[in-house]
Amino acid sequence: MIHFVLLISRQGKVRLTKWYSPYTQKERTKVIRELSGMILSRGPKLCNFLEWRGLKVVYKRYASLYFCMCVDADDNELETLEIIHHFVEILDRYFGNVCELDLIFNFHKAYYILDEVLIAGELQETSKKSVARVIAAQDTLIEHAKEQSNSLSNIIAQATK
Amino acid sequence: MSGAASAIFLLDMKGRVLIWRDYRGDVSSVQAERAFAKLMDGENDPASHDPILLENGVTYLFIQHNNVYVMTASRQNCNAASLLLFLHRIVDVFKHYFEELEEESLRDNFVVVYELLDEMMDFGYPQYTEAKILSEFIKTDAYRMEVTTRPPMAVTNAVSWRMEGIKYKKNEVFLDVVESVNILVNSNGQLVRSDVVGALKMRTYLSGMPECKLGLNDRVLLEAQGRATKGKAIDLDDIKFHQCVRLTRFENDRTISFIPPDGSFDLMTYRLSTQVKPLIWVEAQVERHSRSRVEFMIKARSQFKERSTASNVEIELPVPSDASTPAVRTSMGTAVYAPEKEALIWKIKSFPGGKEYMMRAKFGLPSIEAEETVVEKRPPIRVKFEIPYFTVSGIQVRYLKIIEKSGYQALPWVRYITTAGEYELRI
Amino acid sequence: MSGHDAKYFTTTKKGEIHELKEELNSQYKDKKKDAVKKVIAAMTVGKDVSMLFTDVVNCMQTENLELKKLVYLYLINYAKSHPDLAILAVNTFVKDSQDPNPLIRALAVRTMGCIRVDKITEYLCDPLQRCLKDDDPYVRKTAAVCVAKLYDINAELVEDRGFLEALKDMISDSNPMVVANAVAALAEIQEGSSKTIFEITNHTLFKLLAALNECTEWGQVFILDALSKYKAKDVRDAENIVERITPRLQHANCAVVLSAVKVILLQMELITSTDVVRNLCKKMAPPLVTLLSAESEIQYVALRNINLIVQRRPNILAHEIKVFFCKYNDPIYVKMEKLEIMIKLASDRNIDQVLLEFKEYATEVDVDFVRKAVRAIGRCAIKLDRAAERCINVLLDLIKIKVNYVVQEAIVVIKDIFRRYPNMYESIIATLCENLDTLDEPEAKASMIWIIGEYAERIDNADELLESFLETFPEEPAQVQLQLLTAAVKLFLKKPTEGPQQMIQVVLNNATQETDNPDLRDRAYVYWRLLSTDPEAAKDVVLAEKPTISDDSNNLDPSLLDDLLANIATLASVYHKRPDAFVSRARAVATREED
Amino acid sequence: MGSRLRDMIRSIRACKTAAEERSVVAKECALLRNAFKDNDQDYRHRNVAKLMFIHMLGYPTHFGQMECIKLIAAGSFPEKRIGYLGLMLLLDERQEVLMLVTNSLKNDLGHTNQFIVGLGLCALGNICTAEMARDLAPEVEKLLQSNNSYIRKKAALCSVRIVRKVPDLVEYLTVPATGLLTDKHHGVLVAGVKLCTELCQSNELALEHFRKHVSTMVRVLKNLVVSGYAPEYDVSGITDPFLQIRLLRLLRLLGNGDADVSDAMSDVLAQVATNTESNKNAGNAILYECVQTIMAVEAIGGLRVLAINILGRFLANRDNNIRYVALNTLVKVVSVDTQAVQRHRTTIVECVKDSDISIRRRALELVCALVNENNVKVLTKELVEYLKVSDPDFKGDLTARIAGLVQKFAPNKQWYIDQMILLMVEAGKYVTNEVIRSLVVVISNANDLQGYVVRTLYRVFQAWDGQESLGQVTVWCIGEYGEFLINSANELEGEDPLTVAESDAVDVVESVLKDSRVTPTTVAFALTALLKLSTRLPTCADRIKNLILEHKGSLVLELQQRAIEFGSILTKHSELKATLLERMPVLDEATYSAKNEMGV
Repeated sequence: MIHFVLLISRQGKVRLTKWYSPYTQKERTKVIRELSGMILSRGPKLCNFLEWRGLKVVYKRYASLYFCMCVDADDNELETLEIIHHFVEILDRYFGNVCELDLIFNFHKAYYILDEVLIAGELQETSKKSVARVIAAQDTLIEHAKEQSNSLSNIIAQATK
Repeated sequence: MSGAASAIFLLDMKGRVLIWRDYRGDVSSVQAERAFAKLMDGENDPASHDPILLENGVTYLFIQHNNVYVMTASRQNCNAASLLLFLHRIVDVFKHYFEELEEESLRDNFVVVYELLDEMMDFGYPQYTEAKILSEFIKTDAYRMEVTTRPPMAVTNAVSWRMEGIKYKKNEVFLDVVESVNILVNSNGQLVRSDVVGALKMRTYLSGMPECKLGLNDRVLLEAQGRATKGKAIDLDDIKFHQCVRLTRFENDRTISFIPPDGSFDLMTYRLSTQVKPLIWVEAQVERHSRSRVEFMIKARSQFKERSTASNVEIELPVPSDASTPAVRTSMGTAVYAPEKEALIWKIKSFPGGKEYMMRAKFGLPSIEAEETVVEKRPPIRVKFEIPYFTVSGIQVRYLKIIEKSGYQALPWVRYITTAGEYELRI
Repeated sequence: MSGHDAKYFTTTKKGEIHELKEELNSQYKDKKKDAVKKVIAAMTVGKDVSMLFTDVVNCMQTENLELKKLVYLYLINYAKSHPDLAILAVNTFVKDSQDPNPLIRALAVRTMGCIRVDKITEYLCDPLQRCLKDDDPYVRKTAAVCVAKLYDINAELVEDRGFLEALKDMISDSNPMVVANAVAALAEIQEGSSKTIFEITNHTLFKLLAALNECTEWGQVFILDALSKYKAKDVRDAENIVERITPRLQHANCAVVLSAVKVILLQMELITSTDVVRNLCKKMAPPLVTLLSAESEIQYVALRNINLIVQRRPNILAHEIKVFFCKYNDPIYVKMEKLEIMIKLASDRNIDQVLLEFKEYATEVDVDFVRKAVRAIGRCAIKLDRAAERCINVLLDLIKIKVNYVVQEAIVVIKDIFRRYPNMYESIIATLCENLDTLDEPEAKASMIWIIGEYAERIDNADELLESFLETFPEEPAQVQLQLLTAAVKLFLKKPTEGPQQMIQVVLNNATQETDNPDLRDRAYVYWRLLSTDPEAAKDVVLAEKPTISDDSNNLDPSLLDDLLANIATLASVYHKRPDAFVSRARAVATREED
Repeated sequence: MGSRLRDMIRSIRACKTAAEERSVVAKECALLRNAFKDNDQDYRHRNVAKLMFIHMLGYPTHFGQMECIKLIAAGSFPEKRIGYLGLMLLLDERQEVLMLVTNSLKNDLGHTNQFIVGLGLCALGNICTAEMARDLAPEVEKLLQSNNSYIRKKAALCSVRIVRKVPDLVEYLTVPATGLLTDKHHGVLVAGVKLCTELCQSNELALEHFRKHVSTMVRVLKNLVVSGYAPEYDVSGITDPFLQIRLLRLLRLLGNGDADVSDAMSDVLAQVATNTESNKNAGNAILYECVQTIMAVEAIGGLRVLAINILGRFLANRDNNIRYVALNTLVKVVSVDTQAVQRHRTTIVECVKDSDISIRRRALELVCALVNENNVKVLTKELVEYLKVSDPDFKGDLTARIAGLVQKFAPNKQWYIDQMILLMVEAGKYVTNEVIRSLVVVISNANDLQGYVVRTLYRVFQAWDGQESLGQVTVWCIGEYGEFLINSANELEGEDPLTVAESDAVDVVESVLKDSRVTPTTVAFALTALLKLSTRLPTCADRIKNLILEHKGSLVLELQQRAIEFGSILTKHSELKATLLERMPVLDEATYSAKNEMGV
């Protein structure tokens, strides 16, 4: 299983963290610091896997961002790389040419997407299109709710004028 | 015990080398980064690690300034005090050049940084750190001239802090006597420790090479000169002088004579370890109602003569980090919750001697407790203030003579002020 | 006045090197200079630009000082990897060392020495020779340091060319900065040599003391450090030196102050007059105290040194303990050192106040600091017998708060207090026993077990208490196992009843058959044989009277202390280790391959 | 009401230093706390969003946990969506507050809106406690059979977590999980196969149950392999590699130890192994999984050859990722087919020296698996040579491994002892207590070698550099066999003659005793050694006594106790010395190693 997902920038800033196994706040900070130190200092030609505390961290760099997933020692590292890529492609389609800033200002959306890709640290959906569809549907739901409340407040405003 | 630095490194907050200057070729930047990474791997941040680190036969000494670590390395038994102080001077010089020393300003000015590191240190030996004089022959782009410059005489002169040929229309000297009071009071209200640190801060705008002589009401001097002291003379505990003051002369006859640098500098500092009555006394009552709210009652009293008045009084009262919804009442001044300091700040613009003011405050607390709070931090109450026209020690400048061979008249202006230094009252 | 060099960091394209090459060979000065800047920028971020060596060196012949400096910088970095090409630069060095501008002459001689290529070194001798005699002191002070550089590369050459003599002559130079650098260079050369090269004579002593008054603060440090090697001839000589040095205590530069303190302390060893010594101690106290207002890092060095100084001269700061009280915002490393000194300065006079402080610290947030504070209370108890009871009461108060690590730390020190004052404070054992099951650190466990064994006859249920540890015997660390073994033996000897007898069997069996720790086995077999051969002798051996432990456990060995005091302000004084414990004789060369 | 989320993020990003950031965040948090205390509903979702961002930066946010629960309890989808997200980010299974959400969750799982059901399942699947898992399992089980695929797949993964938390719920889930294997929807299949795998792993009965359905899985896998281009599930020319990999893994569990089931899947395995393109990562991921399955099931020889060949190709690959997984798999394969792996020995040994620590670690493990009685000498030599130059961070691992190998495969005791001494010299500080102890056991059992050992240690010790391990072993051996140093007993053929005076032997012990670098444990070793030497080297008795008595005031309990006892034996009871200090009884090597084997 995937124990956690980390997204770290080249500067070592955390852009997304998702924990599927329990870690205390203190441990989380420590894990992030430890791993970002290890990953950021690795050269580009080295392999994308790190053995770490009896687990494995699979990471891949996309421009300024490092996507990392920590998996069990006997999980398929190559597949984990593929899952990372799968997630990245979905992000890219959703934001349209995704960049680091998209993930910063819309971090909650990145989490919504991740929740459609993984549950319990396991892959949930292999069709990118399918993920895009359900995310869009939920976004629409939100838009409708917003419009409704706007029109409601308009009505109230009108009535109390 | 001779020993020198191998290199100077400037690192960013992640411990990566931004710029480094190698002086001896026996410590590489990769080694330095690796050693620093080990330090950062630890539980705590580097700020809590002592500033000296031994790793694989190399000693690293570092300080932090803004988002930059300034670090030096050595394989020898070098003078640690001198090198650490040198690192602070590097910061001063860079600040003089780039206004602020931070990652960005280093990147923007790396050529000048290299030039400065080349001039300030040679083969790992500190050489020259007078920013003002350095800027006479190492210039940033904006001021760079095409004509080749020469090293100013000052670099190797006995008077290494002042350029020749300085000219002012109006020759003036400003002298501020600033005393700061350090106090530590125990939670039982007992005064644990107090001392006064004084500084004579000078700003000189003088032409040529002026010879200055300063007279204080120093008891040792006055008694040596056989003058009546009439209780006005004072005892100064530890006097430290700027390098411009002739120490041997002072040792011989307590005369403070010097050729001052141009502009501002600290001419001298001193310390007074006699017990001082706290000028402003603060009492606090804290009432905690489990995890729902906390209440404070604070009394502040000025314990100096009525003719003096403290200004800009600021009392910093620590509150729990997750406090909310403050409700405050004061009998004087205003109190504002400053979450960034985890404190309530009570400001009183003017606080005359012999007065007492009150403040009451109430905060809400969340019902859910933070993870892993074993022991609660208990910072002390801190107080800031200034009392103009007043010194605790009673120090007085009796004269400041300025003699220059051109014979001009120079005006000295003297001011006195007392401020709070490390002023802590434990709760 | 910020520059715009940052743009150079952004170039990471593939054809970068090629482009740079073209720009370096451009006819336009500005373009050339920009290109060199880009090269240096690339070098700064750790890219390999050594393949541009020839092109960069070709830019050397320039009037532009800034450009020249940059090229020189490049040379220092890459000459080692291109020794053959570095020869190309020699001509320019030779030429620049004769330039009318002293800045350029100095730059040339300064850079030359940084190029650690054997072949080149020889070519540098003539220019260096000239610069050592230069009219301009700025050039001479640079040349002085260059001799040390050269010596580091090729000592023989330096000796053959008579540079050492030239350097020694510089001690008489009219310029104080030249003198200071010459001293620094000589001291370093001496350090690396078994021959006597630089020794301060009466004559040089005078010169150095004269230069001391005039040179920069850094130069003063060089000179003072060199002076600390000087062995005064007699008391008068020593007093004379001290008199000349004491004004330095008033210097604003902390390093100057510390080095002056070093020289004074060393000379004081010779001075016999108690008045003079007392007077000097009085003079040194205020400047030492003032060091505590310096930047935290410097404070740290100062505190490590004060720790040494008070071991030799406890009087100096005997009345100043309050300045070592911790401020809330002191960095933790400063607090730790202050605590150490507070213990050293604690006396019957100030112990009440000190205990209040320790108690305050023992409830702070930082665990290491809290532990150290608890331990400090115990150490004061051991040190001051009249205050022992008060210290123990504070420890008991702290135990009652029931913070786990405080309890364990307290038990560890209380065990030492028992060994210092046998038969005095055993009444508190009952309180300690209440905390038995919370102990999880080996040292605390071992201490508690020792207490139970040592006082078995006064603890009614000693056998029960020890038995509670037995089950986990095989998993315990050796430290605990060994204590359990000894405690079981003691218990058996004191109460040879059925319970203890069974217990000793179990323990001996565990410690011989069930373990592979040779040390534990040896120890158990000796006990076993002893008990079975001669139980009376066993009693005599195991329960023998112990000498009480003393309180100087944290004081250094006097000869080590001597060496460290001679090294005040240096790393040795910070580490509290002799230099040879952390400095390797062999010159290490940074492994460039790593980069 | 405060600022917008976007503005807050902007102002935090504008901070240059950590201190500045801390200050901005502290102010923002104070505003949020006030809003929470005032029960501000209009901006609650925005405030929780802000708090999540702050949480991500590592600041405490405990004071906002209740707000998430309030949002979830509110009726609308927008509030629930942010509420559940906050719940999953700000809380985890360790917080008791989490219990408060159980009721809301129960309601939401029965909601008519599929997305609200989805939110509930997601939260439950990510952070539920065992208690919640038990409470809500019936709801989830029902949802496994929902006619909505979006809900089915989520329920399947949610069940994965439920099984992990409460393994005894397996039997209720087995039947519905089986139904998922024939699902048309890929998402449900992926999740369903995972759920079946999880069930099989936690329960033997479930494993037996699913063995009966192996043909279903084989069919699904076969369809994937032969299917043409399926745009929705295509990854660089391969149809749904994720599903393929999950199926292969499930097959591995089912085939292991069952020849019939293995037989049923061998065709499809061969098909995957031969037909999968290996020029892209996705293909290699499948091949990697397939190789592992082939090696784990009761496959016929032909398939194994196929798998080994794939690994061979992997090992020769220039991509470090592929080399890594090759090494990783070879470790697992080595027990099945040592010969096949031995062929690549040279390549593997080279990998131990790779610049990449990950590759080094894998290769080291593999080398260790490859070592046998025949090649142990060559490989140990290689590894020790490398140990001298290796990265300090790697030395610990390497030392432990070498020690293990030498111990296990040593052709004779002398070689073993020589190697251990060499190891202590080269990497003394990484040699563990366990290693030292077994060495001493071996030495004490080898009567004819004891003279040689103590003399060798004496020689080596002249260059001692404070290594704790070497100090302890040397001191112990000199204590026990000191007389062999003096009388050159049991000299081996070809051993260099050595002349040692009694005082020389004591010198060694004294230098350990007085070295400031060693721990009290080592000093304790030295004290006991001295005591023994007092009978073995009688001319030094007085000096020994004094050395021991110097520790009478030691602050270290054990050292003081020893010094006093030993001192008393030497001064007052010297008639007992001979009895007490006879050669120590030897720990029986056979029983000892048998016990150690059991422990491993």
